[in-house]
Amino acid sequence: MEFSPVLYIAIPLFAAFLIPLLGKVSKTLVKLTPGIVFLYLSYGSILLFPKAMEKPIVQVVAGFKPPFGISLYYGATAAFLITMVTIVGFVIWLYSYKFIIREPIEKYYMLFMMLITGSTGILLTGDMFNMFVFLEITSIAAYSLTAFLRDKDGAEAAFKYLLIGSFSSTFYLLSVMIIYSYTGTLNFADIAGKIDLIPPMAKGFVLVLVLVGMGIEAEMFPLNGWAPDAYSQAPSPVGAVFGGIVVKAGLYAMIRIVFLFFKTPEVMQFLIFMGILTLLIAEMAAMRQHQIKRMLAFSSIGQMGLVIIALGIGTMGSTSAALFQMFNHALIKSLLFFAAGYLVFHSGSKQIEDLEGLGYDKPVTSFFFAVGALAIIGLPPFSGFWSKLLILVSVAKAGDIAILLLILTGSVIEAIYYLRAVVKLYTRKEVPDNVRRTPISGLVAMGILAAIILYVGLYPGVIEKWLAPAANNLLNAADYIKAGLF
Amino acid sequence: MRKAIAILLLAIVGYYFINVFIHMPFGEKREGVGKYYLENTVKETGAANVVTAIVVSYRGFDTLGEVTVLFLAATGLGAILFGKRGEKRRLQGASVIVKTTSMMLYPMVVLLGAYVFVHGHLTPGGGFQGGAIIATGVLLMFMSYRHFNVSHNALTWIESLAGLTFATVGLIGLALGTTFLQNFLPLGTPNDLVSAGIIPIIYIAVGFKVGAELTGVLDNMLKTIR
Amino acid sequence: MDSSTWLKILGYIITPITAFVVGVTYGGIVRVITARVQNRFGPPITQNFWDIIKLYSKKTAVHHGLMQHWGPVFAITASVTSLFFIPVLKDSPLWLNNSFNGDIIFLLYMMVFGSLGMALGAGQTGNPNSAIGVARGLALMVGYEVPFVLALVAIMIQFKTTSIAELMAVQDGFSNWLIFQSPFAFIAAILAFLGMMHYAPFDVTFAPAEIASGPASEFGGKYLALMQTSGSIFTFAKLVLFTDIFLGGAGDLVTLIVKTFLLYMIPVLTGIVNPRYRTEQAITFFWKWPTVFGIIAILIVVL
Amino acid sequence: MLYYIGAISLILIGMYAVLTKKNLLKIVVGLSIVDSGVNLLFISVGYVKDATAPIFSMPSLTADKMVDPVPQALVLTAIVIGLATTAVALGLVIRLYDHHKTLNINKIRQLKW
Amino acid sequence: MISVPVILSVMFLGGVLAWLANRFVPKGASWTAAIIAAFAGYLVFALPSCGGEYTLALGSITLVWKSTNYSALFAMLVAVLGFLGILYSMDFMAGKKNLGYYYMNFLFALGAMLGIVYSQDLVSLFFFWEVMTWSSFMLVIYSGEEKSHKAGIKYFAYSAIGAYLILSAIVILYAQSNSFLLSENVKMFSGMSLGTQIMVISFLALGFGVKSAMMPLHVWAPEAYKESPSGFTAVFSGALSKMGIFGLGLVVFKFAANTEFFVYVRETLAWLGGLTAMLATFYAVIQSDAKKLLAYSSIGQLGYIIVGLALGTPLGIMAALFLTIMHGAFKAMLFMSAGAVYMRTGTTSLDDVSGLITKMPLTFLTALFGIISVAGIPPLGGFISKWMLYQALLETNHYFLIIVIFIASTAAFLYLYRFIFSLFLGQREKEFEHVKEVPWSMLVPMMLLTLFVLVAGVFPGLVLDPIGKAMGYLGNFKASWEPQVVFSAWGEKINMQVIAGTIGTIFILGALFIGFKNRKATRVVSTKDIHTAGEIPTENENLTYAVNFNQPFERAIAPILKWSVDKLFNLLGENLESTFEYLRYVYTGNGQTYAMYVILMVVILILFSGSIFGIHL
Repeated sequence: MEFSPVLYIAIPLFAAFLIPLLGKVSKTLVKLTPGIVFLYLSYGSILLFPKAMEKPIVQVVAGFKPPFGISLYYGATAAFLITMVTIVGFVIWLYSYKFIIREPIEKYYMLFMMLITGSTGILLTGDMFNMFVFLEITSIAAYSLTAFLRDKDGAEAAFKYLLIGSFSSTFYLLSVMIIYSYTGTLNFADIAGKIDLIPPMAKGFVLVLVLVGMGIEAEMFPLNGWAPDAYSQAPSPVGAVFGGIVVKAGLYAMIRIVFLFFKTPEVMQFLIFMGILTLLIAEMAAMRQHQIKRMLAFSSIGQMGLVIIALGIGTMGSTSAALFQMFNHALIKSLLFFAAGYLVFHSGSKQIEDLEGLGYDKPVTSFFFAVGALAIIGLPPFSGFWSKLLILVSVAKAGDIAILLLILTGSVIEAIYYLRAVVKLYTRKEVPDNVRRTPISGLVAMGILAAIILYVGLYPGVIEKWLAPAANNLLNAADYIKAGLF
Repeated sequence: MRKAIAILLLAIVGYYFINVFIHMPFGEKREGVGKYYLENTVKETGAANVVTAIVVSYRGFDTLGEVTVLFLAATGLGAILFGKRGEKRRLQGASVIVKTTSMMLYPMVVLLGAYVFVHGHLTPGGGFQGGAIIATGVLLMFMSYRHFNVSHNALTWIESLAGLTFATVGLIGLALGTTFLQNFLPLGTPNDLVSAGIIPIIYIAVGFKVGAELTGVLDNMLKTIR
Repeated sequence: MDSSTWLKILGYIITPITAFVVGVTYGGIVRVITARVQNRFGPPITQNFWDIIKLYSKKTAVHHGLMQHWGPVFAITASVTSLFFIPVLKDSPLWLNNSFNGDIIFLLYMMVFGSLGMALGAGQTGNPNSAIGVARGLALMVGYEVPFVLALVAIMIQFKTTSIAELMAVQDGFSNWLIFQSPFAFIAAILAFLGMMHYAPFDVTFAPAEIASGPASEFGGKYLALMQTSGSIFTFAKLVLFTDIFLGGAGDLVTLIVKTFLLYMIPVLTGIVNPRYRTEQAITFFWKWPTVFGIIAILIVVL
Repeated sequence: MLYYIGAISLILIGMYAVLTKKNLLKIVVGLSIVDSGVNLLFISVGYVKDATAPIFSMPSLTADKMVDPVPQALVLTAIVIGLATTAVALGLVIRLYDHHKTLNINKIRQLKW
Repeated sequence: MISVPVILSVMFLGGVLAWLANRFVPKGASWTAAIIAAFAGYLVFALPSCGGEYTLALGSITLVWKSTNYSALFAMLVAVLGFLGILYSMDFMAGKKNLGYYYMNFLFALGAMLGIVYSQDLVSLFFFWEVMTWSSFMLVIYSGEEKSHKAGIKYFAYSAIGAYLILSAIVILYAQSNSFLLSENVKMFSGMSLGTQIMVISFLALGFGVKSAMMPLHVWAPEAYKESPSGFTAVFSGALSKMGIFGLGLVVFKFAANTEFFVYVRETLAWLGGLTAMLATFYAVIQSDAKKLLAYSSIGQLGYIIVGLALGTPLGIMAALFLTIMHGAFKAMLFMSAGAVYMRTGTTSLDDVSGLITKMPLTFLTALFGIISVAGIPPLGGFISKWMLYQALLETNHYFLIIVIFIASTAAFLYLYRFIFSLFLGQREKEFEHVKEVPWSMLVPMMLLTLFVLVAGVFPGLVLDPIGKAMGYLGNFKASWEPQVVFSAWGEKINMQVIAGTIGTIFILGALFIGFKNRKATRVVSTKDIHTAGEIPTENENLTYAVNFNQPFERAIAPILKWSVDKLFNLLGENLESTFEYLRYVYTGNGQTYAMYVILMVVILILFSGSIFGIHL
């Protein structure tokens, strides 16, 4: 059987339904399942990757041609992001393997798998309402996982997330509704062709709804109040999924819709503006954080701001740079969350203050944190450098020096607070002998990420050559319509 | 203060909201996929209930997601409430009348639920509705009997097997060389009980699953979770 | 070896000796004048000679370490080298030494060499007075260098040269002396010269009553002798330099001595009638009027 | 037309509750009201005058006399999703009450800044 | 075939190797690092000075590495100082923790510096620039103490600002020229718009200015220099900060030279450099820590170099480049001797240490030659550069700048004397009786450098030769010199042979005289045996005048010192941070408020959709 994009959804779902039964047999089996699933999916996506880069694979479900049935649109962009998601997903699973020691383990793995699958679905689907469904899958899994540790703060964070998340889904659903009522269709490609049927006023309203609804998922300021709480209170691997995968999916959804339906210079300007706002405010807030994971969360928001800016520029170069940045951020932020997870675990405190001396006590974990910090600041020879460079190049090409300087201001702030944390790690201090070690699976997971980060940093061409088709796919609405409606 | 701001903001949103909808034609037929479905459903899927056909077949993928959402809600609730100690139910048990009536209604409600989902492709209703009805029955029992218990094990099995059935049916379609969730059974005559290919199978699975999940949700909220 | 070479070698020998003699004599004269102004008789003019000869003939010598041992050597090296690179007499092969046109910038640095050597020697002794003196002296130096360099720069850019010989060449008539051509530069330079000579009011470095002669306080015997020799030579060298730059140099020894003596009297007479400045007062003094004069000098040249 | 306005009013009322009510349960109720409003709105969008349910249970029924089935199908999904959200929300409320012994949202502000 | 990537990979892989070696072999790291550095140094010298070209295509970006005459000059500096620094570190760092980390970052920093100078495209320039920044940052924070961390963060923050300015300039250039190649950009630069030109030049100049510690961007330097281990500080000050000079050279002569406002660029830079030199010197005077003092001194010396470059005459550039090399040597000597003192006494505070000359004579000798050289006293190397600098200033009519420079170089005596006096002269504290001279591996680099400044002073032509070639790369600059004679544009010349000969002869004569006259009767007494108005200090009394040594001068310049950029920046930083603090109160922690933001956002977008999206609702 040839690998088909629908398997990205079907297999994890199948596995998720299977997990409770496996749970009856053995816990180990439960733990292994997501790993096997993601490994298989990564394998499949790598197989499928070159094909999708050449020409979008449009897969219909239930045998009805779009726009009548739901179709999955596995274009270059989706392929790029999904491959990233599956690989990162696998690594995060590897990390979770020993990290999650709290019952109910099988529930954790089900939710975890569904969280990633939901994101994959958002990236994959070619149907507007179907996207809503996947959005909800992601959200509900996310709410539950945020509160997974069942502590005071986790529940609070999850509730806030849910509150804002409900707004997101409501707004999105309303926009679907308005679009459907005028165009009579739900398929993206079909809608894009008929978008002019919507009267301007309603169209504007839809735009507002989509921007706000998806802006919440994409952590746009000021819609991101939930994000720092959720990131910091969720278990670390889940934080990594949020920062690395979920938010990317949300952003992709927003950008896909905007680029398909509303790509006007004004909207792009607006995106740039929001991106800058998001970037700067998040970085400034991150600077003053005392908790390491909260700091990472704000940094994530800031990075999303950067990506939004790059997408808002909307040129070929900037879009590929944005995709590259997404890729890097997924890897690097995961690495940071991984390391931070164990650092918090070892020090027994979430405060940055209390990390003193861990650099000597837990050298490897701290080392990985340092690598991640350097990489996310955009220092060579790590991969973050290239994407930041490309973004800046594209911004400069667009001729907006003010934006360039604002981005760099953000980067400077980012550099300072990350290094503060790193330096804190390596402050000499007697730490009580801690027999707990970072388990090997966690180290391997971090090692894989760090290796990829370094490899891509030294040979950016590996990723870079795929960026052009991916960006083209995202930018070129006409091609999308043609392929989507075959 | 907060209220005033909220009212002001919502008033503005509401004004423009209504403004948009006021220009939307109401009660008129519209072109689009809806029309296509009305015209072709019976021919293509063999289901008399167009909504069901859309839900299970045309947009079956949505439904799979929907089932997953529910499944996740149940799982998530289990995870969130894991280890919660059950509230001591201080209220005294229901009266004999309630108890007896519930006992008598319960099988009938379950039966009704089963009916609704089995006939999902023919009549209004379907897996979700049926499942919800079944869960209502269970709720009835929960309310009237202090010590009414459902078997977690059984719920898990039902949930999983139903879910697996859905996914497997979908995968069979793919395996047969067509597409995921592709119908591979004969369509039969519309309006027959055994018709519409895989739609009844899926809807029955959904019915079981929804019933079990909602029951699980109720149970989770009420009881100690282990 | 032709005659010019021999002349040169002869010059090498004669110049320092002349400088020594003239310098020491001047020192003696200064003592007499000072005494007279203060209503004393004072020592004979030859007193300084006898002092130095006595010191040279002392058998025993005490030093506190290597740097004190070498400090006077540094000093004498600096003063003699400086002298060698200043054209003493105009167009005289005997007195030109190896002044390849006598570079001012080089001299400015060469002059410091000795101070530094002495300072190092003084530092080695461990006597706090020495160190205090050195600190003051160095600080003072920063003070007076400013107007001095301003004046020199004014002149250098006016004639587009850094060479003393060329400067001497342009002042061939009495009216062409730089003291008249650029009076402001001269004023600035002469005020700096006051500080350079370490007479009151700029005598904080040695301040006998206060820090027991400062840097020199631990030196005795051959060390003090060498230092005094070098000091005398150095005084002469500075005077010749000023004469060369501002007073048109000298064609023969008599003119030279007259000019240098007159020049020398300026700091001496100022010193006799003035009390002592504190270091920071001295520095701020130099950074006020002398600097203004220097700047005016430059502005005149530029505009 | 009135349906639209009614449904929109529901949404706004729900939102008002979410924005101003202090009690967590009331907020959850507010969310549910918003959901219902959206669903109602969607259904009314699909409404066609003088048409019946889209079920071909009798041969006399023809396609042009039926309401748009798509909104109904979508709303079915949306309802379930709303239900799921509510369930999770209630679970969280239970947890929060366990920890904070209060349902006042103003008192549940551990995470800030 | 030796090419640039070979050298770079030797350095970088060598770094990793050193790290590994530390894990398995005791002392492995230092030996590995020394061998690697020596090997790489050999390769640098063996590399043909106009070759070793290598092109690497990385996706859409092409990297080009090549050795030019200009880069060869800096590469030699880096290679030599790097090797000596590592040699010095072998014993200096012995017994310390995390040696693998130290040597790895050391070699990385060296490799990155070589990468910078060999880069012929802007991306790899920036790439290595950043590698250099973080690897040196790692070394600044090496000690793991709170103070070093503060210094490190400060260093990194300023470096990041500088680096990002460079980066923005690079991308602006790329946006115009569509190429990252240096040569392409230089070619197309004169055709760019005035705004672009101004922006690019000012960004690049500021960016490189940070690394070369140009005022007012120097604030990071004193603490960073102080906190890094001395073996590295020598390289830090001697070579790493020169990368800023390297870049400034490119900016001034490759970019700014083709613009209409070239003269303004030069004037601005020259004055900045001059003020840097003067103010840094003043600050150096009031320091009471040897390494901080040297750090400010470094800043000041870099100021001279900037002035020289900015003058833009052949003599000025020659002075700048010559001083670059010389400063590398003598500042390394001074830092190494300060490090030696630190190693033996555990402190670099000028107030605490004194009288080490008898215990560490060779270290003292190094320091002596170092300060003579810094002071610019003939006949050592520092003098010629000063001479050329003044000549260049005069010939370009910088009347007032020359004064500023002169004040700076005179005031330098104050701190130089204090440095050597406080550490080596005066009465020795009892606790330093046990102090010994440092081991040979530390002395060898110090001695080699001492020899070098001596030789370079007498035979400046040896050093001027590669400098002349490097100037050829920067532009069509011709200055004339002979092995021992340097000529100025006004036709002046300075003959080092005569000078050195005279000085040497007289010195030897004087030394012979003082050494042999009454040799028997000459006694050495202890520094306690002094006359202090009749009182003889006891053994426990220490009369050395070291605390607040330069107080008189300090009082005189007090009005200037009141103004501190450092304080200004700190104030700015604090205010910014408190602004951030208030900004983050947006996140109130109340879910309902967040929900309100959402609605508010919707309202704003609706109300202003006309102006934001151009769609009127």
